[in-house]
Amino acid sequence: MVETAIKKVSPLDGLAGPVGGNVKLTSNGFVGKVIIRGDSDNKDFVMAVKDVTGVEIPTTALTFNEGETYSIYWMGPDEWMIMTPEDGEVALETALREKLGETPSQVVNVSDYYASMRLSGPAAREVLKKGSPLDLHPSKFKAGNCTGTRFAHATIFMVQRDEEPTYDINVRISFAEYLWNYFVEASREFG
Amino acid sequence: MLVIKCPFCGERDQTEFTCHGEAHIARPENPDELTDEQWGDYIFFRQNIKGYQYERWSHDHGCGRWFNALRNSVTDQFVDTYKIGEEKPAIPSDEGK
Amino acid sequence: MSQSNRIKTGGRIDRNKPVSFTFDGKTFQGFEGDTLASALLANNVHLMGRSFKYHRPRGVLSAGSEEPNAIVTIGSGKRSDPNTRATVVEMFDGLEASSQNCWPSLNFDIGGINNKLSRFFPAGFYYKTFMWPKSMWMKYEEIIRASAGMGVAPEEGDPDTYAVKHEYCDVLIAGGGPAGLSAALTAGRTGARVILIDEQNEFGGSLLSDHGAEIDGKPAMDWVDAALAELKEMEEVTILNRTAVIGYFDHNFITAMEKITDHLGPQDSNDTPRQRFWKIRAKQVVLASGSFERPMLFGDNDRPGVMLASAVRTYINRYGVLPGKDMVVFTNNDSAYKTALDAFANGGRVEIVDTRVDPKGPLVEQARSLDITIHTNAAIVGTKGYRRLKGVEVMELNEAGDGVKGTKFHIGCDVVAMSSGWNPAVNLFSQARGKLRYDEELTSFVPDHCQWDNYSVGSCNGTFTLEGALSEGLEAGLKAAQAAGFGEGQSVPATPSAPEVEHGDMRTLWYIPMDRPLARGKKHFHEFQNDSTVADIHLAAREGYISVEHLKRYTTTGMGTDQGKTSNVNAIAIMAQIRGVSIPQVGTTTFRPPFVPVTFGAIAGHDVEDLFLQARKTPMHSAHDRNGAIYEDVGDWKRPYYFPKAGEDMHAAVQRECKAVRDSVGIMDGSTLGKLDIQGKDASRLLNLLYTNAWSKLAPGKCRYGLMCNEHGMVFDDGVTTCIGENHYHMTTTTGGAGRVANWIEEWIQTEYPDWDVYATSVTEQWAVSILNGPKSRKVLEKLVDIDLSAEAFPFMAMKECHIAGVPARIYRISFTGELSYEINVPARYGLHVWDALLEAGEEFDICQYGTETMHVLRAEKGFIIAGQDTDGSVTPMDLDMDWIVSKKKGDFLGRRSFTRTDTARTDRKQLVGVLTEDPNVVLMEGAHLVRELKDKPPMDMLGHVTSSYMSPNCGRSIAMALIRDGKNLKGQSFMVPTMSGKAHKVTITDPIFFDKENKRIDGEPS
Amino acid sequence: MNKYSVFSLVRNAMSYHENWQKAWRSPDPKKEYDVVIVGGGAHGLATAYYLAKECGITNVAILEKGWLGGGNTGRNTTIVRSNYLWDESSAIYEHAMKLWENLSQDLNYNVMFSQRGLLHLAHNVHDMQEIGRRGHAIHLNGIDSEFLTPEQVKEIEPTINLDCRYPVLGALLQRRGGSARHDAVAWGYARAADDMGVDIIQNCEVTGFDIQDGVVKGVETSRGHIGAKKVGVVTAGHSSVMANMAGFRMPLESFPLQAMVSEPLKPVINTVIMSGAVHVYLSQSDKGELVVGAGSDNFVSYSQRGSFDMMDHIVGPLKELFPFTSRLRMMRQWGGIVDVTVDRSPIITKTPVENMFFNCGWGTGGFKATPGSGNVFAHSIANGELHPIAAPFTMNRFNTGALIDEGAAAAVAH
Ligand SMILES: Cc1cc2nc3c(=O)[nH]c(=O)nc-3n(C[C@H](O)[C@H](O)[C@H](O)COP(=O)(O)OP(=O)(O)OC[C@H]3O[C@@H](n4cnc5c(N)ncnc54)[C@H](O)[C@@H]3O)c2cc1C
Ligand SMILES: NC(=O)c1ccc[n+]([C@@H]2O[C@H](COP(=O)([O-])OP(=O)(O)OC[C@H]3O[C@@H](n4cnc5c(N)ncnc54)[C@H](O)[C@@H]3O)[C@@H](O)[C@H]2O)c1
Ligand SMILES: Cc1cc2nc3c(=O)[nH]c(=O)nc-3n(C[C@H](O)[C@H](O)[C@H](O)COP(=O)(O)O)c2cc1C
Ligand SMILES: [Zn+2]
Repeated sequence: MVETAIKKVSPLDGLAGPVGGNVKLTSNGFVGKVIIRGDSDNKDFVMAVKDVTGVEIPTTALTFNEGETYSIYWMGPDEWMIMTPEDGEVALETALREKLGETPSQVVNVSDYYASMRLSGPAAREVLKKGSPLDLHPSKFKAGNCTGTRFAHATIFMVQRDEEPTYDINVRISFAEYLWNYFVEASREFG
Repeated sequence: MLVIKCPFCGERDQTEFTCHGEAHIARPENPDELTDEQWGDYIFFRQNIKGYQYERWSHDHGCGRWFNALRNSVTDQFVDTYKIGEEKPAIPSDEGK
Repeated sequence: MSQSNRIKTGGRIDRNKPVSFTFDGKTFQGFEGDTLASALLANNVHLMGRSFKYHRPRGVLSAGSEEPNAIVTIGSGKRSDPNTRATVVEMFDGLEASSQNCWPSLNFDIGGINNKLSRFFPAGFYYKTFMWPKSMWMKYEEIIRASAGMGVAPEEGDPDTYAVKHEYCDVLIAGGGPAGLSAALTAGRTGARVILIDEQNEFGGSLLSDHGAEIDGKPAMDWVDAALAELKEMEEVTILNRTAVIGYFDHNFITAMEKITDHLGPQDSNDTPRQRFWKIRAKQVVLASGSFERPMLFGDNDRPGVMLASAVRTYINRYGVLPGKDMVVFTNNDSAYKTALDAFANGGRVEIVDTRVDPKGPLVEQARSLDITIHTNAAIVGTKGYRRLKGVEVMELNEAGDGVKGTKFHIGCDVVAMSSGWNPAVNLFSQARGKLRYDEELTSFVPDHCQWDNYSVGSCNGTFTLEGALSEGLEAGLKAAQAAGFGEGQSVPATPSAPEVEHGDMRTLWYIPMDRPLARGKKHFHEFQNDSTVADIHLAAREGYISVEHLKRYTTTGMGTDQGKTSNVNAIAIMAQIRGVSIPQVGTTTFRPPFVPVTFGAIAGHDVEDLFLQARKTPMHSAHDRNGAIYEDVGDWKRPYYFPKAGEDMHAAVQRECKAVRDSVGIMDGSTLGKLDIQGKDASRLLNLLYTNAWSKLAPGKCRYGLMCNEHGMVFDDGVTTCIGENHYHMTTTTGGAGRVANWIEEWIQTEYPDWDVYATSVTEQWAVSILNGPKSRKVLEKLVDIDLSAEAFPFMAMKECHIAGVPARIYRISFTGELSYEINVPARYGLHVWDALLEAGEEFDICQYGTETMHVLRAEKGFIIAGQDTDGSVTPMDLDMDWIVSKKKGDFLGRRSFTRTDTARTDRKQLVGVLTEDPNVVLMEGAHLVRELKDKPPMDMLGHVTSSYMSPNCGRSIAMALIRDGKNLKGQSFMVPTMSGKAHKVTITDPIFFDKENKRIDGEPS
Repeated sequence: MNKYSVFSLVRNAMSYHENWQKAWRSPDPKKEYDVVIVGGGAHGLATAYYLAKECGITNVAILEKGWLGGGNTGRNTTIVRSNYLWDESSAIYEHAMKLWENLSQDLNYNVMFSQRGLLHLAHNVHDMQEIGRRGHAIHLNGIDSEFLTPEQVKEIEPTINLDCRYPVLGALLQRRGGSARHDAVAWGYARAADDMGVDIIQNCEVTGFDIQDGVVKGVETSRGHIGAKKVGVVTAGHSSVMANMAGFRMPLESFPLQAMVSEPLKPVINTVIMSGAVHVYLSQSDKGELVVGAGSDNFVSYSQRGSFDMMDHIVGPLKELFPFTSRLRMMRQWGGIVDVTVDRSPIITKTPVENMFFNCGWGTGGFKATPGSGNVFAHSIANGELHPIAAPFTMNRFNTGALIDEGAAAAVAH
């Protein structure tokens, strides 16, 4: 077998960020992401996820629960995303699948499907408002919320981390360069 | 430009959704027992109501769920949205007004 | 003399900031705070444009966005803005303006000949002529086109940027005059999210021009300043000036356009967008957009110098410009007396012509007390002057107001300030499907009811007093906030006092009679921009175009850039008069967005050039760039089309790539294929529903090809699905079909079979896919993987999980070329790593990178279809000669019932066949048709068309596939394929498999 | 009827245009007609005209609930072409095209039919295959079509951006394609039909059908009962509503299709341009505005208005393909209710009710068919059997599966 140094490549590698200080844009690297589908009314399902991750499945729409290693995000009434530190996803996937056994569910590793980037700074909200039809007012969408929505032509899954505000934005990797460049261009006027 | 209440995510902008036409058209259980006319009716013929109509939407850019809605196709106002499997809301009595 | 019309003091212009600007190349001076119109008027320039049809000289009519006449081009080259209203252009130093629709110059315009001939050009004249000789129409049309139009399109390459913003609010207030400001105050005080918008640079609306107005005993503008100061302190209130609300759509969706740098002139940097387009969702809307004054319709009422009375007042009070020294105020109401008084106070010589028999009231008395001459029961019947007003002719009116009497007398003047009443600006309300009501007393349409949550206040509601505007605003602002859930228990504050002099009655004459019948000599323009006259309305009525919508379209009234803001109601009223019906019986035309014209650039925002639409790229894209790929757009994806070597054209490259794959080994990027992960006990049940073949018995690690049909029974996608483990499948779809198939699956499992235990999730981008093809592919792969690749251990249509170049992979042994092939899936982050490793490992075999075109040729050599190319939504599996893939046993599946419909069951449908040209060097054009019988010229009876056609280096000749009527039965027969150039090629219908018919190559070279 | 010509124009100018006659009468409805046409759009008016002119049936009424041409006829982007894919479509659209070519003279009303040429742009390999197929099919049906290189496209439309996101790879040109003045088409047909005795009745809404034993006997209207030996329904977006009144369903859905115009400009766009991949179709009217078509709302609606998001979708592409439009302004936007079939082809059909005929489903692209549609529909009503050109378009095709799928192969059907 030929041995070469293994390199991981992200579509965000090498992209220039915004120029001024009011918007920051960074890549979140290779955060592990696993989608889990199932019925939150089914105790076996809920328990299995809790057992493996140590985190309760959030059943309130647009919220997430954070644990020590894992955090679980509501994506839909029967769909959640579990985030893990880099390279934790395969072990998680295996553990979940094992634990869930016959329980109706789906476990899918989507770590590479989504690129994750962080948009923050005083003008971050203004940048998002350029492409997203979501009401981002601090009283409507705040730290602790997450949701699927749209930004320009991309479907995104967005998490608000704090009130700075800081947003983590997940997007299919094939849209990542487009979205990044859009954010950069949209930031230009804010310096 | 409608505001649509996703039964799961709440009120959202129309551009997050796709409409999939008339709701409550069940796929025939035994297609072989249908005449060509009956089968054609199932795949092609629609009520296309001017007034209140039940229809299907999906929250593509949100939670990805499909749901049903009762909407007035003249005023473009929604009476309600409801989950698949839930009983359909009644047509308001101002019908024909 | 420079600025000869500038009043010495006063106005809201900044006299410390003089600016110079040019109009048609001539330099003028003005001040910051001027508009282009006010600055030109200050310089005594009235002639600003030419009309659309008759090329009549035109001056400025209004002082706002309703301007129909003073339409100019601002800037030049890439930054030219044609069709701009001079009345809304804010002055900056160096502003460059030019006139339009005239040649060689504004002053002397050849097109003015149209005016001389206007008698032959009434409304709709073009429908009656230019028909003979028939062949000449296109020539006539060219002339019509060249003389129509207005401004000239700018050069391409707009240097400016634009932005879009989505916003939400509880209360949106359109208009920042007294009504809007007071609504903002009460709404804002509740803590609700409020957006206050006005299209002008300053807030205050009509108060900006009303120097005498007082609120609570102080100048009204003090109240405006205090209101603004209070609003600015409110955290949840957004104040937008220079922003026009342009659209009011369903569910209170409001669009607005903000001018950010237009008033500053061309900018060096385009970091700051020129304009911002707002998309606002408001819970409640307060419309406070004011009203438009109506012009008087009298003979030759379009001469430069004839202006709306309120506009003259605005120029005097707001801009410090007295548009002329000698003014005639022509009115049917009291409000224009304020203009007379202000002009008089500023040194103008003023006479008043009032249609009323006995005007009274304080304003009239005041004018009388100043010895201003008032001609009562009188009307202007004509004007003097062509490029500039020189005087008016006045006569006495008869009792009914439909004729004149007595002797005509002349008043020399250079300005007419006219007013025939006011129309509430119901545009936005009406856009929102609001229904209007005709108010007899006001003689205008006012808002009645609307299905969306809004309030009309102030003069757009027909409330024409200041106190009324304030009180309606205060009340609506609070009510709206409360309806949005704020300010519970708060009550409406007392209305500040704003005493006004009493206004007397109006005498509405929809048009002013002359001493001659209508249409003889002088023209009564009701619609200035498109040159529509009162006589045109009569003509339309005479010819039966009596519906208001026919009237509009026949005379083009209201179809200009001002959309009839000053003309619509007059036109409607005159039609009512002619028909002898009431005004509401005629009805209005429909108000449509935008309220004022909006640039396309602003709507597009940042969605331009590279951000116009995402170009989706695979994880190996940088390698393809490096390796010189030429790309093909497939859906949103950029896919390598071919990889030319130095000196190669596409043909040479593809021929080389095709050979290399079959002779040794090739590699392509298959990452764009759609992929779905499917899990659950009912997963195979789902596959059985979707695909035409049976899926119950697929063992883990095995792959199967499937076709999907829609319920019409027509093929709509295909692909290989693999059993990953128990109740776990990996489905692939075509690149273009990925989204469609994913939605299709969701539709069925969410809506029809929600009880099934099955979930599907897209994993398209999770996997980077490198595809090895060719007899040497095993040799290449061997070097990198940790599994046995022998045909026995890893047979065709199997999948193995393993490591490649140190990273985890799923390798599928499936083949779209008939060669030994491995589709290597690795997590996307490793895609480039594995691709490069494969290239390196393949070096000794001269591994060939190939693109989609080679893939297409290779699969065609084997007769494999491409859904979407060899099918078009009207093709069944049977038409593809793929009966074998349609299960007869498994029971029902999507589309099956449709196969037995009479037409679908026909055996002579178009069927997929191979086509070989007699001359092996001829490559048929894709889309060419086979004909039953070649004729000298069309029409010819077509059998069907070529769906795929290539030069195949492996077959040593051209090959093609085609969908041919009754094709299965025509195999072996020869037909002709005519080309567009008149040549024809002889072809024979064959089986569609051209290469390795026995399928011997699938296992490649033994390992 | 006084004849329109340059001479009559001059003559009337001398009498201050006071002697022009009404273009059409406004008669009260008679008790009964041989044929009642429901819907005063251009298709309905054309049907009446050809009934009178070619079938000798002049005891005809057209009932229009609003004003003539106020439906889609008055709100379409006026693209006229006959370069459709399938033979059946070619036949009907080319039949129309031939009638268009003499229509102004035929009606003695200048409908400003302008054969300025129509370009279908191809932006990717799939598009190239599509125009290849269609171009050949049209050619072999005896209809003009030419393939253009990008350079040739640029010569015809110098302002186009060939190198846009989806570069222009080629184009299909129909030189005989172009546009016509939509209102004039309605008015011209109305005037000519009226002249032959057809009663044009506006503000007369059909509210029900008088059907006895499965045979139509008349219509109920806002102006009372009107008897009819035969009824032809040509109500576009409202066809399902009419079918519902008659007791059956149609394979249709109604959507608001959107359009807009820019402020008027001196000539800058020379032909009619259609681009599927970049999603633009536009032309410049004789008055100077760019007439730009957008998509339709994706939900059933009978509200005849422009919505925002469809407009929004078209503006980026417009600027991409024609960068000079960036600083231009939109002047007005609107919408019309189009009746769309699954196969994007019209329905000309007999119905379950005897003597009742429907002509509908023209969806987003029926203006161009107006003369042909009216012509074959008139013959079908007169003979009681579908005209051969109309026969493939019967609604029974949705049961047999003999769809004429113009949507599947080409993306747009305008
Ligand atoms: C925005 C837009 C762009 C388009 N662009 C093109 C294009 O570029 N090229 C092209 O070829 N086609 C185009 N079309 C399609 C084209 O406009 C239509 O196919 C065509 O005009 C249909 O004509 P019609 O006479 O059948 O329908 P309409 O003109 O809609 O006439 C139907 C009439 O029936 C009347 N009616 C309805 N119900 C009743 C009743 N109960 N009683 C009495 N009367 C009734 C309506 O009031 C209406 O006047 C476009 C359509 C739209 C909306
Ligand atoms: N007969 C009369 O004497 C008479 C007639 C009309 C008005 N008025 C006076 O006018 C005042 C009415 O106050 P008001 O507040 O109702 O109207 P206003 O005219 O004072 O203010 C309306 C404001 O709305 C803005 N606007 C209009 N359309 C807009 C749009 N689409 N987007 C953004 N901004 C837009 C205008 O720029 C203006 O500033 C009172 O003082 C009244 O006395 C008197
Ligand atoms: C080909 C075409 C050209 C048009 N040109 C203009 C125009 O120059 N000015 C204008 O105001 N409207 C124009 N319109 C739009 C009409 O004013 C009107 O919006 C349309 O007929 C729909 O009617 P409605 O808006 O009254 O519902 C045009 C419409 C069409 C179909
Ligand atoms: Zn949702």
